[in-house]
Amino acid sequence: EKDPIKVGVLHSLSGTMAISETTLKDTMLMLIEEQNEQGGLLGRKLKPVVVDPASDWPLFAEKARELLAKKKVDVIFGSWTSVSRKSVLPVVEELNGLMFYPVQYEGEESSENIFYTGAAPNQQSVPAVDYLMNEVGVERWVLEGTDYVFPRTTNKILKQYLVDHGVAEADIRINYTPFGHSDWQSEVSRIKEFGSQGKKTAVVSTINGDANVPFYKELANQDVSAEDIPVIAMSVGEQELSGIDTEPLVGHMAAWNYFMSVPTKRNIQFIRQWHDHIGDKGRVTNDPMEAHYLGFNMWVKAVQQAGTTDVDAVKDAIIGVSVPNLTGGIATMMPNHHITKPVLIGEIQPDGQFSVVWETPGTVAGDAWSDYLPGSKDLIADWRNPLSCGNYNVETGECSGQNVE
Amino acid sequence: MLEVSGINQFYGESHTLWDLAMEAPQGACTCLMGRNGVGKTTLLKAVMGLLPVRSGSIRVNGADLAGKPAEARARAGVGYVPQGREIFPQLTVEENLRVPLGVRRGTTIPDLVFDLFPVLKEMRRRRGGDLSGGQQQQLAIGRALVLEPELLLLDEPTEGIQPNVVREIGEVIRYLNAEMGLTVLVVEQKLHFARQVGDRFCIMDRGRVVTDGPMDRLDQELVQSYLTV
Amino acid sequence: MSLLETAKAFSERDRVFDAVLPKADFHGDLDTRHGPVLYVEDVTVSFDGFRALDALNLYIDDGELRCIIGPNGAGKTTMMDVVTGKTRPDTGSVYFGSRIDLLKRSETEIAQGGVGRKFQKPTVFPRHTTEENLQLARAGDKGVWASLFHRPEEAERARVADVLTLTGLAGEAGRPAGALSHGQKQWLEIGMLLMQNPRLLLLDEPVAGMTGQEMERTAELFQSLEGSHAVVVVEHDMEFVRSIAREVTVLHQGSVLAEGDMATVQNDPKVVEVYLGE
Amino acid sequence: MSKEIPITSPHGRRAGAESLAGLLILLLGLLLAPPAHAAPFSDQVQALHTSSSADKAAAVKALGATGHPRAQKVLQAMLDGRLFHQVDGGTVVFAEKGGDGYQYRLTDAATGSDLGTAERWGVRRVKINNRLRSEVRQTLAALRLQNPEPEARLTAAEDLIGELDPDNTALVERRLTEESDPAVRAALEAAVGLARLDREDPQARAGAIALLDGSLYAPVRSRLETLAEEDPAPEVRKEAAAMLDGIHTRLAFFDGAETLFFGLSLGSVLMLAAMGLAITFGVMGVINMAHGELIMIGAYTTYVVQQLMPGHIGWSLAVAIPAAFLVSGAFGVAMERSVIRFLYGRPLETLLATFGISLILQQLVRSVFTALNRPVETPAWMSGSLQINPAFSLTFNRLYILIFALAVFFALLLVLKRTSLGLKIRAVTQNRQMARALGVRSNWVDALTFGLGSGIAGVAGVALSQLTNVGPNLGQAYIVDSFLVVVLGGVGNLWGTLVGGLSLGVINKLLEPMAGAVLAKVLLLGLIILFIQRRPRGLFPQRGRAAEG
Amino acid sequence: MANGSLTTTAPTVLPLGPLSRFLAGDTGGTILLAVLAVAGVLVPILNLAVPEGSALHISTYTVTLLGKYLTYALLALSVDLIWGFCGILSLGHGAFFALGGYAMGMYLMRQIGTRGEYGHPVLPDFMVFLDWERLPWFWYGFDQFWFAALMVVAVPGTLAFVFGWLAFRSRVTGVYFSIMTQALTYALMLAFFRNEMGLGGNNGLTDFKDLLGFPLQADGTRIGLFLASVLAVGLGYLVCRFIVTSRLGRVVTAIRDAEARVRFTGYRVEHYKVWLFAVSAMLAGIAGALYVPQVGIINPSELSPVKSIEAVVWVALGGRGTLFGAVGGAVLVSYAKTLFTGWAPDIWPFFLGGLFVVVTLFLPAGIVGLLNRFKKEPQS
Ligand SMILES: Nc1ncnc2c1ncn2[C@@H]1O[C@H](COP(=O)(O)OP(=O)(O)OP(=O)(O)O)[C@@H](O)[C@H]1O
Ligand SMILES: Nc1ncnc2c1ncn2[C@@H]1O[C@H](COP(=O)(O)OP(=O)(O)OP(=O)(O)O)[C@@H](O)[C@H]1O
Ligand SMILES: [Mg+2]
Ligand SMILES: [Mg+2]
Repeated sequence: EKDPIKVGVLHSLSGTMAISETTLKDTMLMLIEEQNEQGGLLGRKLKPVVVDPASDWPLFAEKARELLAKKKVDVIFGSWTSVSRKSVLPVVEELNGLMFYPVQYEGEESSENIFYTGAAPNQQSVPAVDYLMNEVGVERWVLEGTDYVFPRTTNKILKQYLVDHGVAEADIRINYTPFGHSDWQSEVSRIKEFGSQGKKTAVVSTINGDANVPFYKELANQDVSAEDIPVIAMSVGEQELSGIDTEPLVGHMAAWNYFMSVPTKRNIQFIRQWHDHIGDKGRVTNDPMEAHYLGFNMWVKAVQQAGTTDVDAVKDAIIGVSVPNLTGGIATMMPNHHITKPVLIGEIQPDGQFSVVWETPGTVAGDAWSDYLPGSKDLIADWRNPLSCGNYNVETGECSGQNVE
Repeated sequence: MLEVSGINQFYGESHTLWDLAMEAPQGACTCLMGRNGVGKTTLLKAVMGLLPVRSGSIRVNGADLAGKPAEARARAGVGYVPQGREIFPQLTVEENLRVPLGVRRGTTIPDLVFDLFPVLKEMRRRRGGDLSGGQQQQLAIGRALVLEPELLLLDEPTEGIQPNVVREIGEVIRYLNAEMGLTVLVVEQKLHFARQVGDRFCIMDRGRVVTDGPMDRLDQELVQSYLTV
Repeated sequence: MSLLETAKAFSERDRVFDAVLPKADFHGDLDTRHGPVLYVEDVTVSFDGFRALDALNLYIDDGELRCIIGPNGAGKTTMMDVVTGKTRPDTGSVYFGSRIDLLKRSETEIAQGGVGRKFQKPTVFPRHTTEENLQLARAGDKGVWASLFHRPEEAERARVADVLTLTGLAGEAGRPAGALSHGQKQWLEIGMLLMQNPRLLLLDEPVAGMTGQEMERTAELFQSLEGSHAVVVVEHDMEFVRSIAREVTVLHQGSVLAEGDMATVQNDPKVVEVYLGE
Repeated sequence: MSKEIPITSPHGRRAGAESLAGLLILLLGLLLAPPAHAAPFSDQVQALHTSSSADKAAAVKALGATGHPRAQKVLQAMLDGRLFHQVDGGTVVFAEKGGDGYQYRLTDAATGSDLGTAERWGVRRVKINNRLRSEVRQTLAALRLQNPEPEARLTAAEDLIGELDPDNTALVERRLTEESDPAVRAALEAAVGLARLDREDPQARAGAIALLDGSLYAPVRSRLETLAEEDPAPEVRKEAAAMLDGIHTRLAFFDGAETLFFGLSLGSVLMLAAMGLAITFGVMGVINMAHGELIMIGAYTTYVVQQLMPGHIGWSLAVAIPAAFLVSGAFGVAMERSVIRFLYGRPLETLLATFGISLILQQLVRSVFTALNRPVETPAWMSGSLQINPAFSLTFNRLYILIFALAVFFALLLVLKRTSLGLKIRAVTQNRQMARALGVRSNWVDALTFGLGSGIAGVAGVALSQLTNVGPNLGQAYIVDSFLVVVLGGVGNLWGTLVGGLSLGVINKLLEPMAGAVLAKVLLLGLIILFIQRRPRGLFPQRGRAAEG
Repeated sequence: MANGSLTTTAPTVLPLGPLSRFLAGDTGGTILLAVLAVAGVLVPILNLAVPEGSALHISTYTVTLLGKYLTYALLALSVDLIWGFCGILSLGHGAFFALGGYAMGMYLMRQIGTRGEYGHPVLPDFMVFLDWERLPWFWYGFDQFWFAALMVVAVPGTLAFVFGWLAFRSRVTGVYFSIMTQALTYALMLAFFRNEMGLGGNNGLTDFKDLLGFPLQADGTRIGLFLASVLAVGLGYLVCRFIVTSRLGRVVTAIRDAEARVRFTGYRVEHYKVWLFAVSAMLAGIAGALYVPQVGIINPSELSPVKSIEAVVWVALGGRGTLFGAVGGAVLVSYAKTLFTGWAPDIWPFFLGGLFVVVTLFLPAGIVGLLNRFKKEPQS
């Protein structure tokens, strides 16, 4: 018997993030199990190593170190929040590990050791705004977010984007609320007010986690329907909806790269597999699960290509690797460690699913450094030789940041 | 009425009551005396069940109460007026008096209490904790009487009370004792008061009862050897 | 309580901060040239409309031993609360010597300035040993830094030993004070006062719970303090009062009912009626 | 203003409308039917199966015009997302989920005949986007104007404000002459007035403005604003500006009322969450870190109750309240008997133990219910809002919760102040030993008191399940605030919890518009810290000699 | 680790004269210092000198972990100092810890220089990203280590002083004080979450490169930080011990037991409390400053009330009012957490929660109480 290949799973199973991350742990276990049933990888079995960083950011770093240095895992799938990724980043760079990060995020990062399988802003929010502007005819915008980095960045990018497209500053309202904000009465009332000025108004929501449920409940109670003021959310997926009575939310939207309702063969198979694995037909699938699915398959392919799990070899091999998306099309790992994704806009249905109302014609490649931010518009990332740099400034021709000594 | 025998009590490691035996006969008023720190309060608390004893028996009306919790003893008819009064500070005077209602027979505060301590009637609506020391003492005695006990334990009941009320308390004890057949065990330091109310005396020294007898046998010699330093 | 009252109470602030007080001359020149060391003038205190002190006037001479008696609830303890800064009167003035206004001082300053107090319910530091209780009470620099670097000297140890013997607690020196009996705590608190060595001692029922002979010892102790210290004793034990009293004040319903030597007071019919009984 | 207050809720509206479908269809035919429509009804239904949204919109209009008895049903189904078309053949059908979740039961949309079942992937939903949705709604709105229920008419009229085209303006004007209900009148006036503002004649426009007097509808206001600035006729501009002034004054008043309501309702939530703690911590002195989890258990109980009585969501809360009280109460009693009773007299150690218990309880629900949020449904009677006027409405769930919080408060007050149990509770917590010496069974009293506090926490959980997530972290979100409310009010004083909770809510809502939600909260905490300097023992301190110590 | 060896006999006489006199009778403290000394010598040797394959080798992972535990231990000491001895239960000590951490974090950020993602010479990445033009005023000076080191104690100390002065002079006591400290840390957390604060918002400060010129990821630096933590805990213990055994310590315990009596005895209670509170906050600040370079990130979640409660839990579990118990409690609980989260990731809160309950029920005086019981048994 050869030693198994160890796959680290670094997702919070307790604390505030458990609500989102537990599912991803189960997804990873499912994928690993399936791979083992197909005979493992390179003739070796895969062995999951699960730890609980307990929604505690420094603990993420500690656990990452434990996985890499003590448990000697070959790859890590993990993290949800940006801050947990930021906390882990120095550790994986120091110990030269591999990590796949499955959640849509604010961009502005490209690490040699991290692969970003969720959406960058240009793969989610920008197309969403395009849709609203062109197809729905929205003229007034509320950018509603939780006060942290992802909404801040997204809103900055969107604001720049909207202004570039001729929207007046007065027609943009940006508001931030704290984490876990649960009293939305005044804010919803103000959104109502803002939206009652005669121009078609929409809310682009980057509200995070637990704050969404009370937000939607308040919308419903104050009779704000999707026809009046549609809300398009960047962080609300099937899983979040499964905790809400969706009846009153019908017609509000979300922008993702995956929806459970997309009826491709591959997706249905995936859903069935998930239901079997978890033993509950009521459970939903969501976008970050697909991201792990893609990340895992890419890694498997890269390992097969490289013929080893050696980090440097896999890192080189994985660029350019393509695997099929669950919703059709192909995802390819780009040199900037982001992947290509289709962008889908879905409207919430009474059964808690999304019905796709629009999608990009093809896939969109993730952009690590946004073109709409002054600080990063000149930066690109390319981890292939000879550039091999996460933040190369095309203006100055320098690779700034961590690689300069 | 009350028979205590072979009691050993410890505060942590320190042995406070040593094989103590004493009794308070039915219908009589027994005065428990002794220097500071010999264990009088400790004994009363042990009888009341507020302190655990390591060994010995405590019988009231022939029933062994050792090992029973304090509330059971109260229900069996033991009333207690503690040293330091232990008023419920945030309850009004009236509420303080109502606490023991429903425990035994009574469902209303007996008039006797207000007759004995008119000041309590006056202060009925004020917080117990606000009363002056002496008023609290009266309240504590009144509260024990609401329970309509058969055996009343009083720990230095006259401490901090004005002279004319002290005298009255003495009379009350005599009255309860004589007219209502209540058995009384009172800890008292003041000789003349003890002589006024007590039928019997009982002297403790270093955790033991050293002598007892009818009050008229309490002579200067005993006082000299056990009650002075 | 009505909201209005809450609002009112919120807007007023009846405590004076130590920081805004002028740094006054507490130490050194206590002015007793006019005789009294303590002036209590026209002091009224009421609680929720109930008058505990009613225009009380009281003067204590320097070095005097004064007994205060009076029915339960007459306001004796409240009077001490006012003098020591625990309770702020509604009206009236309290002076220590003829110049120091006690109403403008915090409890701490009053205590440091030379007013010591024994409470009706004995209060000691329950988890310190008897000996430590006495050490803590000792007069001296009580600032933070001084305490941090304080090391007990010989004189202090000797004094503690003396007081331990004097209060009959020598055998209890190493025991935690919380484990003392009621009477022993009384003694300890008196001992702490002795260590504090204040100019004016306020003693609230010091002999409650003591045996006859202990009372005699206490009486002797107090009498020995007379002259160098002003001592105010509140007691209900007439025997004890008789044994020490020269001048006696009788309080009733918050003001002075009678004043004079023991014999006069004892025979005052009003005093007999409200206090002594036939 | 003396308008009647119509009570509306989206669900109510929909249900009412559906029951009257037959009548409406008839009227629809009378009002809107163009002279000749030859195509059979089933073809018109079939026309909905098209990928172009423009065609679909036309089909909707046409369908509305048929006056066919099933037209309304079809449109409604489309609105609700129940309208599908078969992948093979493209027949437009109603589909209901059935069987194992992959099976659909089909009915022909045009005829109502049963078409058997299909695989999940055998049908596709007739896509409807928001634009179409409002098209459908408007088609239906004109019909509903004839509804005998004023409520339904009001909704219909409101749907038409700012949406009238010359065709149906006349119709609405006619309707206006017949309308007697003042609220519906106001809405119709607003609709008509707005439509007339488009007229060429300045005189007519000025007249239309008069029709809008005091109207609080938002489109009216925004229209007047443009008018006041841009209208070519100066007299119209003046008229519009004057009218706007009046509207703004009224709006400001209702804004204030709204802020107050928001504040009180936020406060009632805080107070409700804190009330149980006011017992376990305030009265008993247990630093109960597991309080939040007891709330959480109450919320999960609501979920379980709803699962157990699926058909009766309306009644579920009535069952959930006593159930949550009992379940959380039982957890409380168990906690008290097994752990806390050994800690009386060591209050600070209760912190350690209850912190441990809170970890265990959180993990317990995570293990039993998974870490995911559980959906708790809002009964119809609790959703929607009480519409006072177009600018001011009270959401029902908040309103009920406010009333509920007050009811719980007074019930609790009664128990503590007026019953013998209350007296014993207070006696035991003030001096346990002495209470026992007076014959009070302190064991019982302790267990009951803790159970009571925990039960109240559970009841709070029922209320919170209507506002926020039901998940393992529910309790954590409220624990800090709960302690703050109890302490601000004054430990041991129930009134303090009431006043503390409500005033925190109101102040928070006053600050929020000025500072934003994040900073408002920070400022509020700062204010509390400063406030405590002035009242070191809270709003309603325990008073008297003993408390001053 | 400190616990494991508590039962072994400690060297009774240390070679250091005054120190051994100072520690006479303080068995727990002696053992603690001995363990620290041994760890301070052995750990670096076993990490650096012993080759990786050897059974005796201590991995850098372990060293960092131990270093982190030690900073927690110092935080626990600071909590015990005021809670155990003065009865002031602070539910906001995490705030002082975090402020110390932020001060250190700001220094480390400034050390990044042009090595940030955007390569800006002065501004940290998150400021470039938020389009800030200039460094906010409160970031000045943090490029100097001495200044940052000063701020590590000055900022928490000042906050504690002001907060304490306000609270103690108004006689805010007991639970009122506790809950206000909780409100304080909660308010700070919300404030620090805001990106406008200029301290990195939710993500906080991270991506540090080096400290005093030593690269943070080098083993040597990690050992250095570990040794600094050992030293800090040792000195912290001695300072606390000096305080509590002095007369000031007695006054403070008297305040805990009978505050009014202390006042009537002539001590300015509020001065004592403020002083002790500020000292304790500074210790917590130092702990935070040592924590940050070892874990590599500081962000507002350190300010969340739960973190402060955890610190109190360490103390309660170890044994309140004993100092070395607090150290033991912190290390034990942290170790348990590390162990459980790796060993039973799905259900570990049952174990940790259970541990807390069991300790309160069966060991009223904490772990130290248990050891004392063992020690007494043979004598009686
Ligand atoms: N809680 C306690 N812990 C330890 N020892 C105690 C405790 N309470 C009392 N003692 C000790 O037990 C002995 C008896 O105390 P007790 O209070 O019974 O005396 P007493 O006879 O009532 O004295 P007094 O007349 O002063 O009230 C004393 O030596 C006292 O120090
Ligand atoms: N904080 C307070 N709140 C309300 N009433 C108070 C307060 N303090 C004192 N009183 C009332 O003031 C009156 C005087 O009380 P005080 O304690 O001064 O009497 P006293 O003369 O010391 O009596 P005793 O001899 O019984 O100790 C009492 O009736 C008491 O109820
Ligand atoms: Mg006694
Ligand atoms: Mg008195």
